[in-house]
Amino acid sequence: MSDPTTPTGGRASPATAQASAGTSDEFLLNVGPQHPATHGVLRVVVTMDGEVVKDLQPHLGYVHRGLEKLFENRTYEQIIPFTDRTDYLSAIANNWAYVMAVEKLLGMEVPKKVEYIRVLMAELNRINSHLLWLAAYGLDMGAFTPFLYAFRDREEINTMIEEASGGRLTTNYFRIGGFIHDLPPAFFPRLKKFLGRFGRAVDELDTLLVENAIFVARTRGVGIISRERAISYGMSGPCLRASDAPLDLRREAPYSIYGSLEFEIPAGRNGDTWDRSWVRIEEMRQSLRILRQAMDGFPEGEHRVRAPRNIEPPAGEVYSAVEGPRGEVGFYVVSDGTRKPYRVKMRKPSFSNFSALPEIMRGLKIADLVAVMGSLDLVVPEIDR
Amino acid sequence: MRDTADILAAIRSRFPRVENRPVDPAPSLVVEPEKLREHLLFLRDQLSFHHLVFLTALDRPAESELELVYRLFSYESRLSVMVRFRVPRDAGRVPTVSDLFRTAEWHERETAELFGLEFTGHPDPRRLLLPDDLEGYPLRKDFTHPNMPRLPEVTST
Amino acid sequence: MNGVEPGSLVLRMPGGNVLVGSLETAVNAARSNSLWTLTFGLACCAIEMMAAGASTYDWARFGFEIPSASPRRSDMMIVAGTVVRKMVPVIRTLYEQMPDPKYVVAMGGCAIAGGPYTYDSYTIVRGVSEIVPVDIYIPGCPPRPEALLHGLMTLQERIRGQTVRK
Amino acid sequence: METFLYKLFYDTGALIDGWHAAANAAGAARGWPPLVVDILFQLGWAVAAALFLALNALFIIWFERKVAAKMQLRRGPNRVGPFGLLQTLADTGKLLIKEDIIPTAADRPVFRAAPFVVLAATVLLFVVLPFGKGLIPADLNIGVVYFLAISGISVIGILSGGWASNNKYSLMGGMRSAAQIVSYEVPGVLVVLSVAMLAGSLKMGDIVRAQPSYGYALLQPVGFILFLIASNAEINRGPFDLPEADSELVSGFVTEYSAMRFAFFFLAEYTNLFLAGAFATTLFLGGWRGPLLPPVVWFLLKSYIVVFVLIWIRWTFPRLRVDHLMEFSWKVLLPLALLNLLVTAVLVKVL
Repeated sequence: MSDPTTPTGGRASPATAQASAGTSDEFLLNVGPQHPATHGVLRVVVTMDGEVVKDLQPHLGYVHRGLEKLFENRTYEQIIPFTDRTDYLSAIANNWAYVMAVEKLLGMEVPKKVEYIRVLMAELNRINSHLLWLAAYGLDMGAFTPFLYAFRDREEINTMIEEASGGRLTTNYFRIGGFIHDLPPAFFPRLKKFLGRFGRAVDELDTLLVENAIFVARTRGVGIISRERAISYGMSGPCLRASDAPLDLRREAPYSIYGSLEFEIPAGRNGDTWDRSWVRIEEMRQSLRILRQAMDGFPEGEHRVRAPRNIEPPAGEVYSAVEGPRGEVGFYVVSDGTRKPYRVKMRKPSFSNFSALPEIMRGLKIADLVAVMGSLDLVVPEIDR
Repeated sequence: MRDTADILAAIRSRFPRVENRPVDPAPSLVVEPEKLREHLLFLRDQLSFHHLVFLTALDRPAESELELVYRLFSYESRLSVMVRFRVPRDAGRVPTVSDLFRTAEWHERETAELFGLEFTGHPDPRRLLLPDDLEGYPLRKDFTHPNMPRLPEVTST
Repeated sequence: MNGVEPGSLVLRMPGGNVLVGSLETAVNAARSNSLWTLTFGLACCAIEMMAAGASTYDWARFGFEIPSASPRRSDMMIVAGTVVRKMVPVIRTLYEQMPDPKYVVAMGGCAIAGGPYTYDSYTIVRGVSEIVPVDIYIPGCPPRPEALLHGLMTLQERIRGQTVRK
Repeated sequence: METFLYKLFYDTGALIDGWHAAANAAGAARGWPPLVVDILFQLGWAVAAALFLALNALFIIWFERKVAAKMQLRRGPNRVGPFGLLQTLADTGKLLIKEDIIPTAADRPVFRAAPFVVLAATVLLFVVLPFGKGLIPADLNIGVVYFLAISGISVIGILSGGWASNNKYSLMGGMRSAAQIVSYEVPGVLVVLSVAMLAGSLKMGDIVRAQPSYGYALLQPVGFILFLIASNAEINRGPFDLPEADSELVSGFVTEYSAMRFAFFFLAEYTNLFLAGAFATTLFLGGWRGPLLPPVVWFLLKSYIVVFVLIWIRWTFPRLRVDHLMEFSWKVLLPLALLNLLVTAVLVKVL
């Protein structure tokens, strides 16, 4: 284990990994960038000794679009659609983090009803993202059927989100100061029907994959990361909460109306792959509770506040973060008084969660690489931005 | 678990220049780059700021300097703090903190390649995101690239 | 094109009609009804591609059943997502590795012409047609699964119209 | 009433022996040595087996895709022909005319030979399958041992295919399948041994005749389950499909194969699926014996029921990891198989 105090950290840099591979019977295996287990374009060069992984070198940048440079060239409103294309599975969380940052810059208060719509949308999006994680994870583990059952429920949520925002995946729904349109009339009846049915669907998916004997055998005790190392790697979201750390921004730094809603933060005990999966299943159940409370307490009122036509926040800087399905999604916006931000830094959870992979994987088998990477629930454009 | 006032007092006593930038509630601590590691170790171990939220730079071409910003968050006291300092724009050297916070390793590699900095003592200073054939530092204000035409200036009517 | 409309059985050659049509229709029918895709999701469009494979839209009905990970066994490469310059050699090698009659479907704005990043991103390739010859363009960001299915059915129509003799 | 139809369905053996005798007589009349007639008959059996193999492969691939689709809330192929029946025809047709790539760095002769070895191993197994009363190409008196021996050959094809494609993923896929088939052959053989002990003979025909019509499954429940697991592993399917694990090894040993060569592996895999079903029916479900229906129909029905169960297993379970695979075979299946053998031996002695 690299001794934390020495600056070099004691990790073999790639040059030596190349040289040492030549001598012993290790061999380098290139996983990706077009490999089924890496959802999207992630390249990992694995130094293997037979089936056991000795060291792992991630190579990134295969979907690097240079967004932070583009943001400096666009006005505040033009940036909103880009935020949900970095992590298309939690588009709502990204929209929300960015819009909240600009609203803080403007010192703008949004009406109660907007907060409720935002919570409703965010929790639906969280379930949607966990469902896709379950589907993709089932595919990696060789079980094809959970993929289809998860997508059946996903389509229902997609229809609800699409009716409200117009987009199934890349919603571009939030605006600075609220929403352009109120929720469609068909939204709540559809939500009621969904809430009634989805509780059983989660149990079904749970038994189909997460409680499955072979799945447990492949994930229990595999890819363990302790709480300290997880925090040191800047991990957040289900990956952090699986290592016995019930830390969730909705509880640690409550934003919007999460302070007044009651729900638990599920936390695993020993931080292995199975705990990361279990935490996500539990989170889906908690999201259902939040959705019910938000639906019951839904206030009347205006669905947006009159924002000025051209948004020119005063010079200053702000960091606002939201608890996305993958972890802490934060936007650090520096404004210089003009219509375009001076600098926007996007803090994305997959970036830090993925950086812990080399340490988790040392000593495990190649088949575990697939299990561990699936449990980290990575979205690649979020890493490369 | 030290309460917030106690922590803020400890910060003020330790750091000479504590400022409050507009809109962001977290206090900004301006430090010298040489004493960065020592300050961060103090914040992490004494004041339990374990979570390095992010680390990035801001290009200040006017003063030909790069401003580096580190944001820390403490799960125990739920406080955030910003540590910032300035470094000369060309051949800026910053001590690495990748051993204090493992997440800093990738954040530093990304900031180095996008801003043109050098993090001394970094275990793996290769490029992280950019293709190898790209010269120049994209996030600098004066970076130009063939397929980056200037957008027509948006006049605020 | 040379005196035969797609799908007809009889071909009028200068020397008299030749019954080559039926072989052609058989070959084209076989090729068009079993297009195996190469899993090649780059970004958001990949999720809509998965949705098209799931039970609500289910492209298995058309015979695209088995998404095979190895280019050797696939006939069609659906480029779904943003194409970045660092990814260009990978796309080209994958295209080379695919056995002949291969087709490329550019799915989504990014694959067609760079999408929302086309104007001033320093790493974007403005459309995958700069790298590999593209047969079908499916606009949308991301296109709905129905749009993807419509694009694939147009590809099937085009294959049925091909001639074997060129 | 010994009409032709009755004989055709219910007593095919007698009918064929009749033809055989007539052919011998005609041959002898023309002065041909009896050997020529035998060869012609064997040729007839070969053509029948090849025809059945082709038809069955087409049907079974479609059957799996439709059954899997039903289990997964979707339709499955239904655009090509009625209910998508011609889908497999389109697939194999397309594979026939695709470009056939042999990687330059591949070991050319071995790369070419591998698919044929796998397919040959599969086709040879048809010789001892008792389709109906007397309808058995060659009822060898070591039928069961022959079946187990030949089914072991396919691993040579897979291993050489994996090695010849000179690709890391294929090599690992090939090695995994070798380890898997070898370690699952052992419990399989022991279970087959206990059945042979019950029937008192190794001839497939005798085993079927010795069984009560509902078969040994009730007498040997543990044996039947063990056999299903072992044969599922031997044909690289279900939770044991490590050799061509899509998500880990790209497509395992088949990664470099395209077009027709891949079609051989594809065909062999699905014919093996039917053979596993057929062998399980012969040993445990009473083969072609059954009340009203003609024996051939009973045999195919029972085989496809077992095939349905194997398909069902494949689409519900995730994939095992390599060491769990080995552990499961040596630490769980083997002791159970030995115990089963012991219990049968004692029972046979006592009764």
